[in-house]
Amino acid sequence: MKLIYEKSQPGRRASAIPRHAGLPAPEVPAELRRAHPPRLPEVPEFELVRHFTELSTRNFGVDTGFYPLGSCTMKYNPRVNERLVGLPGFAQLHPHQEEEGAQGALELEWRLEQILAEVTGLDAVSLQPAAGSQGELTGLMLVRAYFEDRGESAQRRKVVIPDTAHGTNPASVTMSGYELTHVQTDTRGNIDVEDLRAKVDEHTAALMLTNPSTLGLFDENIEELERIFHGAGALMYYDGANLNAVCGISRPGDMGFDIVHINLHKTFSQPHGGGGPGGGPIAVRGMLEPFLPVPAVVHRDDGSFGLDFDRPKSIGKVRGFTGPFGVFVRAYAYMRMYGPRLREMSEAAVLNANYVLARLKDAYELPYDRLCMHEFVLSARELKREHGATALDVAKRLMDYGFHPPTIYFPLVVPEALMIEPTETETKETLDAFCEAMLAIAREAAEDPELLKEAPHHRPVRRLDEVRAAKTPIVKYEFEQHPAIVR
Amino acid sequence: MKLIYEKSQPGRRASAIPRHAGLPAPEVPAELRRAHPPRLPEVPEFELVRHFTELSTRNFGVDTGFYPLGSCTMKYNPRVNERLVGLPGFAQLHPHQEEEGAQGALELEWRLEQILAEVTGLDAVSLQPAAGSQGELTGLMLVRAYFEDRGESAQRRKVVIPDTAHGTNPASVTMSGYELTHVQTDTRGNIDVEDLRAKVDEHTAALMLTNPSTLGLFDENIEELERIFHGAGALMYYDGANLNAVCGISRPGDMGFDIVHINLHKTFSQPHGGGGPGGGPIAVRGMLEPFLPVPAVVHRDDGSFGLDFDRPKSIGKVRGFTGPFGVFVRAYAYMRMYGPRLREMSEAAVLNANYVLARLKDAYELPYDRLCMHEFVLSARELKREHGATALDVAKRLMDYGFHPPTIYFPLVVPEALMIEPTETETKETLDAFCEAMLAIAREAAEDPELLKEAPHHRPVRRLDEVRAAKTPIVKYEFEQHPAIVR
Amino acid sequence: MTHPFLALTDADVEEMLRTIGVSSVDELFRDIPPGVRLDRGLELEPALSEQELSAHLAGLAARNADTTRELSFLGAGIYDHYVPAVVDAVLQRGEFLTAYTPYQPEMSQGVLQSIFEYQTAICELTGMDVSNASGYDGETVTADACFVARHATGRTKIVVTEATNPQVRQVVKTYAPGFGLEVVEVPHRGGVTDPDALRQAADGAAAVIFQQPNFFGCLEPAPDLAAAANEAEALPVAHVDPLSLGVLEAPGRYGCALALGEGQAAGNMPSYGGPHYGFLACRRDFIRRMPGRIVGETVDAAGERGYVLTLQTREQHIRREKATSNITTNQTLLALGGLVYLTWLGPQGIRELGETCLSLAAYAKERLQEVAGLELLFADRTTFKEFAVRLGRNARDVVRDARTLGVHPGYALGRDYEGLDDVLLVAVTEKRTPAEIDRLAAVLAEVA
Amino acid sequence: MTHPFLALTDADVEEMLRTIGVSSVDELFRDIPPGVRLDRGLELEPALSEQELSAHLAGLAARNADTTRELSFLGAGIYDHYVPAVVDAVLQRGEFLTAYTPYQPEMSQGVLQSIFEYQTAICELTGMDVSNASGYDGETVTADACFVARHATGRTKIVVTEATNPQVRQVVKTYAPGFGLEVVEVPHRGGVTDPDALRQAADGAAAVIFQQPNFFGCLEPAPDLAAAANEAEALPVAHVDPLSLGVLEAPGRYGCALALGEGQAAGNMPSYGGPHYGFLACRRDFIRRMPGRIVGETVDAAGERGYVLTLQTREQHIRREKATSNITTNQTLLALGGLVYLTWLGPQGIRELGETCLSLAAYAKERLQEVAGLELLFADRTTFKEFAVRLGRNARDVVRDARTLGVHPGYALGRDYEGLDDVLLVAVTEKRTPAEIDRLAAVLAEVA
Ligand SMILES: Cc1ncc(COP(=O)(O)O)c(C=O)c1O
Ligand SMILES: Cc1ncc(COP(=O)(O)O)c(C=O)c1O
Repeated sequence: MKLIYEKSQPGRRASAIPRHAGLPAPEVPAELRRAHPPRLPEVPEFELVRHFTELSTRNFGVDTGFYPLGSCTMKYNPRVNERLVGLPGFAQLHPHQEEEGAQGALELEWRLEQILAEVTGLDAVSLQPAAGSQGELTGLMLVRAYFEDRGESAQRRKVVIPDTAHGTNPASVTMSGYELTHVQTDTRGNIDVEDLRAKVDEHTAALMLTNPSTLGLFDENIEELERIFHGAGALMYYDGANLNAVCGISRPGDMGFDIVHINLHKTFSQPHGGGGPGGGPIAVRGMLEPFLPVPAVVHRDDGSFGLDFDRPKSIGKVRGFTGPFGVFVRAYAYMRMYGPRLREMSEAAVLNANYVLARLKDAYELPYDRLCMHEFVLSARELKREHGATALDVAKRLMDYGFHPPTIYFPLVVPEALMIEPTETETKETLDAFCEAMLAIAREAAEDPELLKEAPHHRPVRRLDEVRAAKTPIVKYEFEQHPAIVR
Repeated sequence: MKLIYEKSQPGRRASAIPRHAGLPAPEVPAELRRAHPPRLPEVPEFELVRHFTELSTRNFGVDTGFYPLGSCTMKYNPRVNERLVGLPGFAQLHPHQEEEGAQGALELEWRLEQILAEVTGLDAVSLQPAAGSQGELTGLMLVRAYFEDRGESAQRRKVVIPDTAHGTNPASVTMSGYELTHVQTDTRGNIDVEDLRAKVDEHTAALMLTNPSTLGLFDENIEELERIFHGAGALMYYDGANLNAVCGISRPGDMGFDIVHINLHKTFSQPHGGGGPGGGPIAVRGMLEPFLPVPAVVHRDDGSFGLDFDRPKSIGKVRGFTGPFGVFVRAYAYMRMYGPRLREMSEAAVLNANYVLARLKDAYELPYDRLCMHEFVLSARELKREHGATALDVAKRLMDYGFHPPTIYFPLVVPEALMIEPTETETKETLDAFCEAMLAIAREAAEDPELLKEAPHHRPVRRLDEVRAAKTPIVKYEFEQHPAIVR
Repeated sequence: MTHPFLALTDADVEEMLRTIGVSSVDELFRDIPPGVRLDRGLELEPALSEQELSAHLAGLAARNADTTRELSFLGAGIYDHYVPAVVDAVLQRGEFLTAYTPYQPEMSQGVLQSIFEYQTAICELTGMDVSNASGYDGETVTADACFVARHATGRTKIVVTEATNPQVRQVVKTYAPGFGLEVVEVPHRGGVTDPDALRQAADGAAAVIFQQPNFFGCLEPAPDLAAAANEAEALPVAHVDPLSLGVLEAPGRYGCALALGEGQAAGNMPSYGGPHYGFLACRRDFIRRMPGRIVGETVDAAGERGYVLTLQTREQHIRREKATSNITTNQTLLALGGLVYLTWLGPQGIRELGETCLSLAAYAKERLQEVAGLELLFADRTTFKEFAVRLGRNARDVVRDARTLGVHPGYALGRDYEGLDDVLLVAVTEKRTPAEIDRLAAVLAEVA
Repeated sequence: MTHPFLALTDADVEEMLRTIGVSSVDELFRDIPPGVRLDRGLELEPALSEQELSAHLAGLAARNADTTRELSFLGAGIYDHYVPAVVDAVLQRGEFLTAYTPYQPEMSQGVLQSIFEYQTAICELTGMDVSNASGYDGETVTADACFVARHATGRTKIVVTEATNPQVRQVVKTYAPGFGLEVVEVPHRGGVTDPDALRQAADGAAAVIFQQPNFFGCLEPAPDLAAAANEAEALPVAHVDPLSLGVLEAPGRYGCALALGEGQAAGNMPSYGGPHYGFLACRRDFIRRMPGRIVGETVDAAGERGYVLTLQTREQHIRREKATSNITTNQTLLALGGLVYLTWLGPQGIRELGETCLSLAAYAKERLQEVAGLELLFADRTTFKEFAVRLGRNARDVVRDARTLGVHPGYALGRDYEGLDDVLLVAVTEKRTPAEIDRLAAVLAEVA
């Protein structure tokens, strides 16, 4: 399909801009004035609409079908949230509006914080971080500020992460100036406690852990972990990406964690938008509250809501304003539609995952044979060894059956990993159809592996060459090389 | 693809309905109480969204691509209109709201009437009719009321329509209790004036004419027609379906017409919605104003707007309230974005049509070799005679090229008719691509007619059997015959 | 031609004129006699940009007291029910929104299947065998039914109860002369129709039309009314509120020949009166007399199930003056909204919705009865979501005064019925809360 | 489990448990030690229906004074530009809205191609070679640029002008310690930055960050600032208003290494601060140091053009602790909004928009200067759409008083700058009209 730039013709336009007679002429000093207009597309409005409509049909979303992308919690995004976020009182509210003119927004933020505190079992919340990874970074900044405040910052330089950790965890450690300590996973899929004990000491600043882990397994030794870290004077950070498994069932605060980020776009249904936006609020234990980003949302004694910038120990700001407000509206709306029934949400997510697991585990290798939580990881190692069909091939072949593939090749501890997260918002019929497809593909791998290796066959494009893209990167349209399209 | 009823499972639901404790119990006498619940679908909200999203992808609209459906003016529907019509001040306004609480709506209706009066060249407008065909019927009711008022109603029983007329014209004549007089089309595509002269007399109530006609031709003798009908004391009704050709160029009122309906969904861009809604306001000469439907929208001396129900000579009401208000919002918005530049709109529509005509007339038969207005009619008669490929086959084959087919087998005076209306909202590139496809199909008809007869090949379904559907009509889902789907 | 909705560049125009073989755009209009050309520009205000237009229309919208700005108990045919967000999300899909009548079924399976599903939903609700794809509104489908009845029975009289929506009756009367019909109205007795009176009137009639719940909100003895019509061999036609059909019996179950009504309550916004959809369903006997589109199931060349417009020989584009109606453009998009809404509701939802309306309205009756000077008009009748209350003074004055307090208390029945100048018709949907009803009572206590 | 967002019937649950081989849902959680289980229900308010939720949120929204209810001249980083309806129409397409990062390109050509088009638009606007797929906002992309500069130069000092958005500076300072960076600020002189002062500060710096137009709305001598940085072999980083780039020169044309900024003005609603997108573009030299997603062109197995995420070895999921950033979820949907908006604008539109802003702001300056007691703060500077005006009294008090008259007159600069307590920063976008500016002048005449 053509690029929008290839549909452009000089002189066409979609916009009409108000012009006013009798005003001062627009003046820019010559040396600052734009010399060559940007080559933005020149198309009438209907071409614009058709172009993006057609593009959308070349994309697959949760609204299109089953999207069991592990670790991403691709659940249904309620349509009412889109309507609510578009209310002028929210969408057209300027973030510099005075507190008196933003009481509704501030109250919403405050209420959202209360709910998140209850769900995580912690004391204070900052909504500011823009996504999970920024939540992690913010959390580690809090760790640093906390230990600085206690005079232990020079001593505590290490952050422990397990080998199952998501890539953002180590990256955040680096960006926050900490050093990494890796711990292994034991044969049951828990953190290897013996390995750990040897590595945690007075130089340890914190643990970063996802629980349930990226294997979809709840760490059975969580209480022991708590004793080890807190015993060593270190803090515990909870990567909340997998909170969808445990809402109302088990709370990070109760597990012993001191800092938690919540992925609003996963557990609480901010639509993922092709890659974002997200929201990564952090919840903390009381002793860490003074260090949270400014401004803090406060509920004043007179019943009004406000912003408190006067937090001398605060780490500062990690993003503009109070955070991605539109994401808060959606998350708040979503949680209000569940209330205490959030527990049912998590139960259904876990039930769905275990059902699919039960149906697939004979056909695919299951590295850790336990009940899973909201997701699980299979391995295509045997398929590869026996028939040459990789996890990638299975993924591509699933497309032909009308499903989005699972996450693949992650977590790294599982070779040829297939990480499957059905979420709670699927019918049993859909789960069954997916299982049938997975089972059929396992058979196809044995009978006709080319079918997998050449997949997908029924998408708008065939398999794409990623190596070539990286070798000679073409990262924007090169007008000069396409003179024909400009008359 | 499954029907929504086939995705239903007892116990699922998408809605949550507010319930209130402590209120009186809901009571319905036993003999009036529903015995068996309606078998509406039982699906969760995400299944609903996926179902209709998938259904939509099996449909083709103007937003999808070129849609040259003759007589239907499938132009771009500005997205801003959808936003405006959804403003609470419009969408949530109750039609029984008092005048003082609906000043904005009434002003909009009044302004729209003013614009339509200027565009049609007539004096008074009623927005009430729900579509073109209801506009026609309303117009004929006005004719009857007018002649009743003059005491000529028993005498004038006949309405003249040309053989090119749209089917709604004769149907409206029947529904209004009139008798039909048919006139022929001459070799240039105009009304045959000699045939006509013999048929118009003191029994004639009115002429109904589309001009430009459904052949896309402007009647060159329009001034003579006016003399004949008005000379006989009859009225002239203008079917405004083709107004897109002449906005700002030639006005029905100036042509001599006394009553005009305007298809707001064609010329003024109400999205067609898969079949509707539409809007069919009628504009009339002053002498007919007293007979217009009630209520009339009035602009009072004090500057306020109101509804006048006190019109003793009115024909009454043809629809609820003042008409399809949402359609008015869109049409008004559309016309305000053009203003006097509506002329450019019509010019572009006519230019596009003539361009496509010029490119196709060697490959397809052109029954009336004139410049066309906003649309034109080709014939596939030769293709059929020589290669057995009918207009229907050409239409189906066009689908494979990604285009919506033109209107076919209408108007009836052209055998194997292909009625093509490109509208103004297309790029030259799109028109060229369509022409190439039509030319390719003409070649295919000669070289490989089966390609046409078996078309379409690339749609979600193959060619559908319409005869079978009519023979044993299945017009709703038969639950009883599908016990399997209900567990 | 650099308008956002136009695309032709100067170069395009030049090339196109050359291909056509004319030298100017003006020349394309040479067939229009000079005498009928407009020799000036259109006298319209200059073109607005989208931004300016939006500001202008926001200004107009702001001068309307909509139901988000005024607590409203207005009903009388159009109701403030909650429309869930999924409805608009579906209707705004360009593939639905910008398509037209599915003449070409292979391009239109989305619309066709959804109409088929809509027809099924309407048949389920009404207990009928056949539904068309929609009519313009609740008024015009009633006129349509008269046309069906006239041709099905050969008779020329239509009986309609006085407790039927006045606008419905007006439209029927406007259409009647053209159909060669006379219209007879049967008065109500104490808020409902007397079956015996109806039986008398029905003698020799083509159809008997009644509304359930009727315009006063009261439940008619609908089975008895249908029986009265059937006895006279007139077709019983029920004009029903679709949202009552989760708790009230389906007309098909008590002998009606046709069931129809205004679809707005089920999935459309009030929108100052439209666009909405009228639904029209009948017993199988009348399938070939139905006006409007009907979608039927069939198979494609590969034997797969698919949907097409069917029984088109009823329609104007085939039958012309012999058609069952002149309708072509209908209300498909709004009917699709209805289908999405009814799917959202489901069988449990529609029952619960009806029950919530019943309970809230019963509560409202209790509360208003407690207000000194207020009296229920038909106190001994069962109502659904609407009821009539007699005030101390002219209802239009009460409406005006209540509105200054931010409450629209209902519809002044004196607009349509003699002797009811002091009567208000109060509608209570599931969108209202007990607290809002308390506020209504307080306001009426102040102004009524 | 009859929640609208859940689907499992009792029968489903039973069958699934049987397949799994457990006897209850509770049993699925057996790996969770009892000591860390929640032994009570969540203490949250009961679930709301969609209707109740909508009423609740409409109530909250109504307690915000948004720009449809108050005539607003607030800017200071977030602007009330007109967002055309096509933007939301595209973003609400479920295929875009509900997809995630296009890891599987064959499922995601829609998102991938549109990001590629977005990257092209950003490169065209900024005159750069490479754009990423978006960062969180204008603040964090500036911190990202510091990380790039630190690793590209090996240096540990960041210079930023004081006339750069205060929030941007705060975020840079929050990130700096983790990056091992110190931050030095260069004061403005009379509303703009002195190139010589900047040159001095730039010595040994990794990057020099300035804003164009700067926070006061003034046009910096940007080419001179970039030259000053280049002389010191520090990377010049321009923080730009995307909508100024129809009239102002592209940073790539005057020697900048990176160009970035807040995308909100181009196609996003103010939304009380987000979600928006930050754009980040650089010269080709830095392509392998860029943080975040980048889409590249390639071919499929049949040789057809297609798009994929590329240069992923920069990213955390491959490189983990050695990645160029920890970012994964970004702001794709908002950037898509930006692309749709910029496509809507086109080259003519963006120039005209800039000109309209320039003219209206110039008019506003004229009008406010006429008001007794008001004085332009940097009267001899050229400004774009925003300017500072000195009032007779504390600007926050003036804001409060003006708001009671329905006008928000602008941003009180004393929030961030010492000595500017009586200064107001007034933003004028193309959404304002001369009449509205007159109203601002009248209100300030009354309260300032
Ligand atoms: C386990 C885990 N941790 C952290 C993240 C990072 O969150 P975000 O994408 O919101 O930055 C993700 C998701 O991408 C994740 O799956
Ligand atoms: C020429 C002509 N006349 C009348 C009509 C009827 O208009 P409507 O479909 O709005 O009822 C149409 C379109 O369907 C038409 O093309």
